[in-house]
Amino acid sequence: MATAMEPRKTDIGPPHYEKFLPPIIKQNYGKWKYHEILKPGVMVHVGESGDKLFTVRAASPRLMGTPKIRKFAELADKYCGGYLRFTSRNNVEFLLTDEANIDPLIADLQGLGHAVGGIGNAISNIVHTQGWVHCHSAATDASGVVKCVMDDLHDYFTGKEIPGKLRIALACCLNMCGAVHCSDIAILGIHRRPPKIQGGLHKVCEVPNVVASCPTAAIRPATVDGAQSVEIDEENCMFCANCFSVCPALPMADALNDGLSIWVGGKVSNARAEPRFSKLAIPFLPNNPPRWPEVTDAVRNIVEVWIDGARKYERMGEFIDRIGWPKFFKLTGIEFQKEHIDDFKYAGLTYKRSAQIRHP
Amino acid sequence: MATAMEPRKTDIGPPHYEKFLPPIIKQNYGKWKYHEILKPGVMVHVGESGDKLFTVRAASPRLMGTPKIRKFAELADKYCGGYLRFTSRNNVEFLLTDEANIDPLIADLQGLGHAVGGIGNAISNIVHTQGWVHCHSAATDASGVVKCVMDDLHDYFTGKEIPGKLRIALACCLNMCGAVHCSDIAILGIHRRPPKIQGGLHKVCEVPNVVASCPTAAIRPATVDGAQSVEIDEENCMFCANCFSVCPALPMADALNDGLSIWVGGKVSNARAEPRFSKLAIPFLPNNPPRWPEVTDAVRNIVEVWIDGARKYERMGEFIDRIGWPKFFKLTGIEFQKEHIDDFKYAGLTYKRSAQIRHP
Amino acid sequence: MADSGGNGGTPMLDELEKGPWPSFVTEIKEIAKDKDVGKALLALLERSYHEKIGHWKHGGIVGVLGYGGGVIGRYSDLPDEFPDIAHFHTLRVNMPSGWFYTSDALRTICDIWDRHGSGLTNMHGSTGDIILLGTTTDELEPTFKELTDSGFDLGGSGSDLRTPSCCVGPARCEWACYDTLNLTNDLTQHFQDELHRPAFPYKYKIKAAGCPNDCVASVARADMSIIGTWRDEIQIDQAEVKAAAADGLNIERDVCSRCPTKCIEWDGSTLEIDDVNCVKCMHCINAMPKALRPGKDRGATILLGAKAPIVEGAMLSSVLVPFMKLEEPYDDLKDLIERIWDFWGEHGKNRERVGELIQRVGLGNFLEAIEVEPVPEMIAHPRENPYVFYEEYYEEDDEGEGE
Amino acid sequence: MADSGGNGGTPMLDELEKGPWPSFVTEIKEIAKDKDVGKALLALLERSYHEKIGHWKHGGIVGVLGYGGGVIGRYSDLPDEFPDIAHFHTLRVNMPSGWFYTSDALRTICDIWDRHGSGLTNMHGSTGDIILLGTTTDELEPTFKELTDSGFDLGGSGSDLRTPSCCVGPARCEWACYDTLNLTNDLTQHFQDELHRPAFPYKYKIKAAGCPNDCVASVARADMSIIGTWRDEIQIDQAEVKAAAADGLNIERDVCSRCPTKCIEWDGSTLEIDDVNCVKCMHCINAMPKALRPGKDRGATILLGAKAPIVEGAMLSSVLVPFMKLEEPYDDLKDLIERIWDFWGEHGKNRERVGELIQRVGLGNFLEAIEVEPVPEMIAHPRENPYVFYEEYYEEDDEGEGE
Ligand code: SRM
Ligand code: SRM
Ligand code: SRM
Ligand code: SRM
Ligand code: SF4
Ligand code: SF4
Ligand code: SF4
Ligand code: SF4
Ligand code: SF4
Ligand code: SF4
Ligand code: SF4
Ligand code: SF4
Repeated sequence: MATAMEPRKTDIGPPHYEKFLPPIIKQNYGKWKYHEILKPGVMVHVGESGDKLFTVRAASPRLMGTPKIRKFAELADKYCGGYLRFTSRNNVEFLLTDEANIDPLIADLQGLGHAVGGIGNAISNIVHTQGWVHCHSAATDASGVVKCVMDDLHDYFTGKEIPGKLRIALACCLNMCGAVHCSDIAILGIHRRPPKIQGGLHKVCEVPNVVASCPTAAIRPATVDGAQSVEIDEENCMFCANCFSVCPALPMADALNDGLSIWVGGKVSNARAEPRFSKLAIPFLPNNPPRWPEVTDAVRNIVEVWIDGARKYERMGEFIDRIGWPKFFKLTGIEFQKEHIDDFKYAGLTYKRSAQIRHP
Repeated sequence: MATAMEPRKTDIGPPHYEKFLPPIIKQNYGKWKYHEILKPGVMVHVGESGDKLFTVRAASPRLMGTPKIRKFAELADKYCGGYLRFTSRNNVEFLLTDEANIDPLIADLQGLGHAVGGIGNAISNIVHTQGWVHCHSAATDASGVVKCVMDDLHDYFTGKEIPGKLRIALACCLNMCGAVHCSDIAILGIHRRPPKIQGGLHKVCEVPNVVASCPTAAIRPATVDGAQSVEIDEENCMFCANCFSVCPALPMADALNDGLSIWVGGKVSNARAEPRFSKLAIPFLPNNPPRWPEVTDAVRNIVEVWIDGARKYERMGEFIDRIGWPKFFKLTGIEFQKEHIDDFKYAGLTYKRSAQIRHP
Repeated sequence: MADSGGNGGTPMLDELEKGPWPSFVTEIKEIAKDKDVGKALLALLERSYHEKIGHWKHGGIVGVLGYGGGVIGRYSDLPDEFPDIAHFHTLRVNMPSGWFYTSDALRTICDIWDRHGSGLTNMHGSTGDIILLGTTTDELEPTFKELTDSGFDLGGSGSDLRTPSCCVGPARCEWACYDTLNLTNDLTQHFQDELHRPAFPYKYKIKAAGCPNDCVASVARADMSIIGTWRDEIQIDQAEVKAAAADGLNIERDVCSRCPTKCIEWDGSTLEIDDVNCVKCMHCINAMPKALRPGKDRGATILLGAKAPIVEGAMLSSVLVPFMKLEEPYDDLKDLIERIWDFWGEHGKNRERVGELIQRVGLGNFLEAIEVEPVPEMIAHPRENPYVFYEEYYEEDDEGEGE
Repeated sequence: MADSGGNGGTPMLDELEKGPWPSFVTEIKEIAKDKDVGKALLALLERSYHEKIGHWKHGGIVGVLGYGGGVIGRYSDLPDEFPDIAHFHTLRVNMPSGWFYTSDALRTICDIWDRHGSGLTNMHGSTGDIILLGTTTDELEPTFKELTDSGFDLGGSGSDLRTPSCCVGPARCEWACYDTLNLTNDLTQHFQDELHRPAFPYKYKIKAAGCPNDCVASVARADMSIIGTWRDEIQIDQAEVKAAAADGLNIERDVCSRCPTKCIEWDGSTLEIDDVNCVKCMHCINAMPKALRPGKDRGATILLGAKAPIVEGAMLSSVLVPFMKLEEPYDDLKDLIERIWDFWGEHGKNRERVGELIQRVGLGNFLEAIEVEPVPEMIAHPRENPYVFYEEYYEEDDEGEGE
């Protein structure tokens, strides 16, 4: 089916990672013995051979232009034989063998505006998504909110002590590309208005698919102005936007009503408590660009309650397990509302089915 | 609407309990200070006044004729001023003030064939239901199985030491009148064949009600021999018998396929662990009257595994929590099967959603 | 094959007279000495044992005049072979609270039942009633008359309030946090109409336990579970704690380490409880009944919704009111019950228990309807899914309103 | 009201250049210096900030020849006002396993992207790809050509295998229980067709974590989560344990009492682990990296089914194979993956993730279909409801068979 005659390479897959491993890693691959955190953002891994690999981790906005990437490449050339990597939370890691290079590298990074930190019990980068920069589905911006929250929590990235790891994530709509559903603190963009049905729906969407997409069966086929379309039982809409995912003629975004919600207590590691979902802490905060003060305040408040109360290694969810949800609401001052009570399909399993209660 | 002219008393409610309380209880009502277990089946409650009330608890088959009840009444007259009560697990309790009467009472009770015991960390009476003695819905007998299991576990009623309380219950069908769903060990009668549709169904049942009764939508309206009836998609039937509850023309009982299942680890008290449901241990055991040896063996096996392994106060479910389900299956030798895996509506929440596993 | 139980004795049932546990077969045989109905039941049951199948049919609607509940109709499917038990209905007689009796009261019941029925009973049924097991349609009204003349009345069955029951409570238990017997009797009397005339979507059970040990299994078996508890400090007698330790109780291992919130500490000489974090589970009190007692500010937690598995799956009750003082005339509780029944009566589907209704409409909506404020004590944890039915939103022209 | 971002600068976005965290606005402005597309994006975003709404439309189907995935089409809803970003598609470029690069490799990518696109990227996307953010339809094929010429290829999008990703693993971590980078690269290469040509019911993500710390969040974010673990004893260096204690670690409080199964004990001089009850949670090892190490008999737990909430609610992956050795050529795992895909391909509904499929058909049936034996490690606990689909029953004439 190829239309051009020139040879065309496909299915070559990614470059083999070995090409990008520094020699010290090749030599100690699978033979690391232990690691130590030397200072904020700096750790050393010691091989069984005795070899030492130093890692310096720098903050990243994730959304970067080629000029910045070239600058990181330059720093890698200058200090680490040209080797670097990115982390699963989008930070940049420089891989050094010469301990003496650590401080100059840090100085250069800081000069570039990229703080060093995030290792150990710290608040690391916020996993996040596209927002208004690139996605059609966004109920809020992603990078903007992240910037504001990390500005505010910056000290906890660069070394201010906290009890354990704290992972924040943001997703700009319920699709949750940032997979925020298992984070210590999750920030989630939400719509709060049913989709607005556009004329000509039948031209761009299959009505049966649209009807089938709705988890709450709020969408019914209907004839509008003589054309096939749908009608929406607004009472039954919980704003998931799945209909919009399958049909562009059902836009959800609404400047007046879109906003954010805050979730707490999830984790993914198996350390101590099993992995678990985050739970709703604050049902709604307004979109207030450019600095989203309601969001930064809310996150800081929760972080501080955790820092004040958590024991060593205790993640947010483990901390709340210990003190109980009523106490969490009390300590944070968050008002408990109807919205906190689950009413989706497993709702009954979230009700308190025992008399084990802390009475005031 | 009354058809007779004679005065007819209605809505008088039960007799007031105060009429039946012995004087010592009236005097110490709400002012008991503590209790002590004196020996198997015997305890004393001490009032703030210093008064002592002795309780002797005797076994009961629950299904009793008036001759036996009259004999209990006689014993109450003889030893306790005519006062006695029954417990929430259908045992009989004699309420004594004179310690000297305890042993003669016990001797008389034993003479009657009613062992004394069941107090403290013991196996008490089995909560159960009607079975073939009175119910149309039964997949097994109730009193018969209970008799066999309690014969076998009798020592644990009369004083042989066990780690904590162990509550057994039996229900003869999924309606679970014995509310077995939260027992340390539950014995549950089960059907395993779809209902057999009887001719003339439309004469005794409303077809729409029948169709609506099925949780798995396995019942569809159909015309059979010219009359309104239903057809059943046997693949989708899980034998709950709810259709039979609303329609007598759909009998479930089937001599070849009815049988019993065994469930473990439930509890209702709030002590230590929260109340919880029992979980499936053995999917199917045959109906084997009159002594149901497969059931008595299965129950004894589980009881003994618990006794051998449980720590003090540890109920069955708490014990299994500690050792893990794989170990429970290993220790009991029960084969793990597909049937153990939930496939009803909350099934997904019973899957192991973490890598916290005991290997091998 | 062995005899099928017709006239050749009851070889299979006879096996159930062996062994140490009291035998229900012996009980039936005792009745069979005097009554044909007993003989017939034995023979039918023997047959069931041979055939591994029951021989009862769906009950028709039978009862006493003006009542809709209290009687379970039952017919044999072999009426020609067993005419004596062709009808074999049971009466559910409302027991006194706490199942206390005098010997005279028991004899009165026996007399009535010997005259009008099989002489067989269950002491008691799973809901708590005195079950009079087996009589004919004709005998129902006469039995009822004699019962009421002697001060007894029927309990519930069908879609009505079921006979409320309770633990022994303050009558004999030092841990009762409210008067379970009084409350149960009071509610039963107050709601006589709801008990006897089925007008609900389905059954409604109430069980009252004096403390979190829940000795009537209320959390598993009652639509409304009333569980005693306290709000202040556990009462500690330190001398008795030491005595318990001296007596061989390993307080650290068997008490403290079993506390669900680890809020209790024993340093070898003093027991300290961080009562703010105590969830009133009763364990430490259970383990040291002489040394510890519930606090003095007592009341109950009200929970709602338990039921057996049919149809939507079994449920335990869940917290509706974390703490309620329970004192005569119990108006708060009665009001609450009525608000619940009103909403359930209006919105409950046929055969929908109140717990199922709550799950269907959502606890939040249910609370609004019955006018109870949501509090975090009602939930194990807040929602995990983002499918929130936000109820208010701004219209283009009303920025500033809403929310 | 402030300027709407047309030609009057970007006052709102400028606010986001303040503060210590590196600014994405600065990044875009840097691009805007040379490229109109950067200027246009800034203006459009400023407008979104004013209006509190995005300005992108559903993407159409755009891509490179012969591939169905790897490109996300994106169009502005204000093409007339912002013609430079009327098309603004992204390319998902498959990153090297573990996100390792040389400076040269990065510069190669930058060169290509400066020539053919906006110059903006995400390093990296949430699934792990290098995201090249914003170009026109015309530029897709040329970009692709240069990428493959330089050794790069596209990643997944649409209903295909998504770009597998992994933690840093043995490259830099002492706890890796298998070679996460090698496995990830091997699977990616092996399943190139499934990655590039969407033919599944929906997306399928694979993430590989070297140990239960799960540093790629696989259990929450991958349909197939491969989590390293071990079967034998944790390796203990008692001298280092003492050193940790001497260093101020409260081993009893911060390690032992946090062990989920309480199978680890410290008597002040020796650390003892009851490995049979250890659930390999990593906590003690995390707390004392010099003293403890995973055992030597290493492999991985394979879990299945994680996904975000739409539609049936979020899921974590659940255990499919409690322990599997993972060694090249990984045939067992590849076979397993193919059996899963076969069943899913045949029975999965459109837009049904594999985790949803399992819940719909039942884990038991699913296991039968993919020929995996059920083991209790797969479940948190056995079923609580009695709604069992018994598959075998006796017919009247075949007593003795069945079961
Ligand atoms: C570099 C990175 C892996 C990668 O391939 O990129 C990584 C690297 C390490 N992780 Fe991690 N983790 C990385 C993401 C994660 C994630 C995933 C995530 O955050 O989305 C998790 C799961 C978090 C969760 O549960 O929500 C994670 C949970 C852990 C844990 C368990 C912490 C806990 O108590 O729950 C440890 C153990 C510890 O820190 O003691 C750990 C420990 C480590 C160690 C110490 C492992 C080692 O010996 O090298 C590494 C140094 C880390 C540090 O940041 O403290 N790593 N680690 C990731 C760095 C992200 C970043 O830039 O901050
Ligand atoms: C008499 C009775 C109440 C009644 O009104 O009839 C009763 C009476 C007492 N119970 Fe109970 N419980 C009675 C049914 C229950 C039930 C309900 C049931 O079994 O269906 C439970 C919940 C069981 C469950 O969780 O599944 C129950 C859970 C307890 C507990 C908590 C045990 C635990 O560790 O979980 C205690 C505390 C203890 O034993 O230390 C307790 C303690 C007591 C004490 C010691 C209370 C007291 O101070 O008087 C009483 C003496 C008991 C004994 O049997 O050890 N009682 N107790 C019931 C006797 C039933 C029988 O004949 O065996
Ligand atoms: C007599 C008794 C069993 C016993 O031997 O003790 C009993 C017997 C019957 N129950 Fe029950 N239930 C009895 C307590 C229970 C309990 C336990 C409890 O109340 O603590 C339960 C479980 C708790 C609950 O209410 O959910 C119970 C859950 C059911 C159900 C399932 C209801 C549900 O919502 O899931 C049914 C089916 C129905 O209502 O159609 C049922 C239906 C029946 C019927 C009426 C059969 C029917 O479908 O018509 C049984 C009549 C048997 C007979 O012929 O005598 N019975 N039933 C109990 C009542 C005695 C009493 O009044 O004291
Ligand atoms: C680019 C990326 C976000 C980011 O900024 O990093 C992304 C962006 C989009 N995701 Fe995603 N998803 C991205 C990772 C994820 C993840 C996280 C992960 O893979 O670890 C998830 C949650 C995990 C999961 O798969 O469940 C995720 C769950 C979704 C969903 C919900 C799927 C579901 O089954 O619930 C959708 C909706 C859909 O598929 O229709 C979605 C759909 C989308 C679409 C294609 C919007 C759409 O409906 O067409 C977004 C395009 C944005 C754009 O214009 O560029 N995206 N998406 C991530 C991919 C980058 C990469 O390849 O590396
Ligand atoms: S979370 Fe929603 S809005 Fe954000 S990138 Fe994903 S699909 Fe788009
Ligand atoms: S947003 Fe969700 S709930 Fe609302 S109509 Fe669309 S699919 Fe249905
Ligand atoms: S459990 Fe079933 S068979 Fe037994 S009495 Fe109740 S309804 Fe009848
Ligand atoms: S027994 Fe239950 S599942 Fe089977 S047809 Fe009847 S109602 Fe449906
Ligand atoms: S529930 Fe509490 S108050 Fe009632 S008998 Fe049991 S222990 Fe005593
Ligand atoms: S009652 Fe329970 S929670 Fe309270 S201190 Fe005692 S053991 Fe702990
Ligand atoms: S998951 Fe385990 S092996 Fe991989 S980087 Fe994290 S700690 Fe190391
Ligand atoms: S790895 Fe976890 S479970 Fe195992 S001993 Fe260490 S802390 Fe305990």
